[in-house]
Amino acid sequence: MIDKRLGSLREAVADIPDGASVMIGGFGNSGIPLRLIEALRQQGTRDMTIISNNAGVAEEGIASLLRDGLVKKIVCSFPRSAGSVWFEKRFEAGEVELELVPQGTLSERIRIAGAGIGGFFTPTAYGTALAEGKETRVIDGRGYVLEKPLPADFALLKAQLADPWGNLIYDTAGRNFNPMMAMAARVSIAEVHEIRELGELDPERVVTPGIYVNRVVAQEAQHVPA
Amino acid sequence: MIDKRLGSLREAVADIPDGASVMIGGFGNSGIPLRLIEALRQQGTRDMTIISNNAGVAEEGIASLLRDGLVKKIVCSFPRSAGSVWFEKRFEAGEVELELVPQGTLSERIRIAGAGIGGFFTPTAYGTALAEGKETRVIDGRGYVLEKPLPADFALLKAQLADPWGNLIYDTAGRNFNPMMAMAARVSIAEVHEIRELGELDPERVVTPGIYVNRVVAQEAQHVPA
Amino acid sequence: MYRLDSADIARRVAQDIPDGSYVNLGIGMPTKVANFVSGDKQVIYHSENGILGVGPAAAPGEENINLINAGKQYVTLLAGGCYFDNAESFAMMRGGHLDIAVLGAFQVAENGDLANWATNEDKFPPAVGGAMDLAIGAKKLFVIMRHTTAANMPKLLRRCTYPLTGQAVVSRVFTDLAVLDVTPAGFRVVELFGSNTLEEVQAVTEARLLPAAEA
Amino acid sequence: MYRLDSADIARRVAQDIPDGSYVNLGIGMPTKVANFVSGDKQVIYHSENGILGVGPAAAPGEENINLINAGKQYVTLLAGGCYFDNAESFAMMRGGHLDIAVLGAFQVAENGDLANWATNEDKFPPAVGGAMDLAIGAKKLFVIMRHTTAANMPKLLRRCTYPLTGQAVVSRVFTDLAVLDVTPAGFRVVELFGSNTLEEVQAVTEARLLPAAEA
Repeated sequence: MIDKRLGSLREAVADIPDGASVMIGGFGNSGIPLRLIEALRQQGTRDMTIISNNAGVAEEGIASLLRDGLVKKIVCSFPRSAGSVWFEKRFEAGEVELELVPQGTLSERIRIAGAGIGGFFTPTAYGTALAEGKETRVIDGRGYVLEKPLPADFALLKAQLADPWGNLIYDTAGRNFNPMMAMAARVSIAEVHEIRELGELDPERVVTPGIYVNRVVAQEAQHVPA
Repeated sequence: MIDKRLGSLREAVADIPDGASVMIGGFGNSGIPLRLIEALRQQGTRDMTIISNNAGVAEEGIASLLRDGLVKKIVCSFPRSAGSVWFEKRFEAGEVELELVPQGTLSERIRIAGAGIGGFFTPTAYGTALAEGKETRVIDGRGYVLEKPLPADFALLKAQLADPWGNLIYDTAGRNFNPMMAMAARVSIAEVHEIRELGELDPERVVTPGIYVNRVVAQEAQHVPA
Repeated sequence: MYRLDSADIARRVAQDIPDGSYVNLGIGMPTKVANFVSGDKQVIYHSENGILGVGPAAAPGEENINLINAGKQYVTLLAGGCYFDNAESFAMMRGGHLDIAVLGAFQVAENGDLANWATNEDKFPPAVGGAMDLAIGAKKLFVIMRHTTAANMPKLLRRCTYPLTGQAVVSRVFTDLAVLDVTPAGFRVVELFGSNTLEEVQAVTEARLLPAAEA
Repeated sequence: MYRLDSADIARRVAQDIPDGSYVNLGIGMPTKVANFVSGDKQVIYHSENGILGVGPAAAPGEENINLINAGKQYVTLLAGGCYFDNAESFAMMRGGHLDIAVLGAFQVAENGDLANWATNEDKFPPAVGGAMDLAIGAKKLFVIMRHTTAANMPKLLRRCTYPLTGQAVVSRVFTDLAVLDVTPAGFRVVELFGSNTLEEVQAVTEARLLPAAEA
């Protein structure tokens, strides 16, 4: 029997060890698994490499992991926005390493890690500082940069609905990086608004097939006390 | 105003010239635009390069294009099945050229043509006859073949529902190659079961965003007499 | 020699599919494996055209022209199943997300090379379909085949003589005579059917067979 | 000199967006362009996080935390709009499916090079976001910016001195003084605002300006 439901957020992240690479879905606060991040923060896992589009703002989400000194490196496209004070503080102090990746290269690198592809040539960043040290090639007169897959040990995802097989349906623009991260991590963990019974999700609306998802937790079912 | 609806199948394929490369969606008879193919056959466009997973069976679909001698070359993964007599006849007579591509490489080559990617390294076919003459590379101990984008002049697609902006919703496994081909062709033409008004498609169920689709024709609205 | 019929080979393969597996069954003989998977196991079948959770064949009159499996048979979808496009389907395959693929074969070599898409005698260009992607993609690749050809020629070889589908990809071979694992040292017997002895099976096998390991 | 305010520059950009276009508006000043697109044009806005058909800002109390644009503002979806993941969103962009992208810039060079993501004086590592993908992806790239810096330094240069966002990517530049096209011969004046003369605009431009072509 396949049943990927877990009873608590704590349990869902319990085996994420120090030094793990952890993908975190979301674009700003859209489609971001804030409760799983909080469980991870409370657990105090250290030296993590965080792969996410942003670096968090104020005291919330990824910013709280940076504040608590749990992050060794961050791989993202847009670390700074209004209020990203903890990223700025840690970076300035040399306490966190940054790998800056153009957004479309970030999502495609994550996708190919999940799709078994060894690399791809993208025109993005050709001739710029973000292509320095990378293999380049001119194909049919256009310059391309070779980009490598970006896998991770764990992925923390946010979706609207799930079923016991781990199928996921998102809400509006909440998909963003979640579907690719589900593919690219060894263990993918989804925080969802609600878990429905098997057969209750419209198969035509499922965006992330359950094969990519190892654990689902309903966010209402339990709360991590702050 | 954006209105991609056309009144007839004939009109939808009228500008496909001799020598064009034409992608045709479908996996067997699932998700295949049989009425658009029939309109193309009646038009008698010659010397076409057809890109599709199969080469048609009996007298229908792609087989009818082969029978009528309209196909110069076919790019596909599975040309022969029970009943693919016209492919066999034309191929044996040296009248049609074949480029055989593993199925996952075919769909990914089509996808990257639509995604602006210049090439990708795949482990599929490494060390086999289908990698002969292609650039290979060993990455982290695993062998990969470099595969190039596969674009086309036109794509003929089949979907269940469309709206005037060209958004497409498919039926069950009828998606197959259609979503990638929509991206990869200069002009994408969809034959659909029904066209709904703008706003009547569930945005969460749209699989092919209308930006990729140039023309939609409702298959019931008009029939090409055989 | 004791020979299993094809149904019994399929039944034997089914025994080795664990509960909760994601499985792709190739066209033909491999498809039959599903008939023998015990009802108390939950196995999720993948179809390369874009289905996860393939259910039983469609009932007569209930066929949907779009809802077919890789062998173009009308099927159904299980509760919990879903659909996706072909690029996603092969990303799933190539990305190593399927636990087991079951394929037929012309030849398997002791280094795990698989030849199952073309012979050297093809009159027409063969069709490759998804075979090469499946071969390199699944976590475990099971081969189900007769131990020898119709002309009694061996199919378990030191090196394949037919064009390869993939290099070093086969995990386990199920024939009418035996079950064999591909190991770094070559083919190792897992099980000999009925009264078959290692010597008897070796006699119809080109590659050297290693006896079943205790460890 | 006659200077347009930023609303009027945005209004001028809006004039050059044809009916039926698929358009991505960058964060900040470019976003304002939508306010000035005439109501008799149908323009479909793309948001890099995964929306096509972005509608007006969400009404107070109607915000959905997941439904934001690239600038993280709460938005709505038009009838006919749809959602997709980030890889698909950038496939759309990189694949050349968007007709027009409108971006801000620190510098634009006469060969079309764009510098809009980093300066040489950054204290912190800058954020690149989707700028580099947009720069190489859209069929036409419009830049909207002040003609000179706050310190009156030219921003239209022979060569960019700041780190590049993309090489030879800019189509047209809209400043507070003029509209200029990037041509193989360099910047060519399309329009001088108000009473501005070529000589006056040239005086605050490092690159050489070509007069408006008759042809």
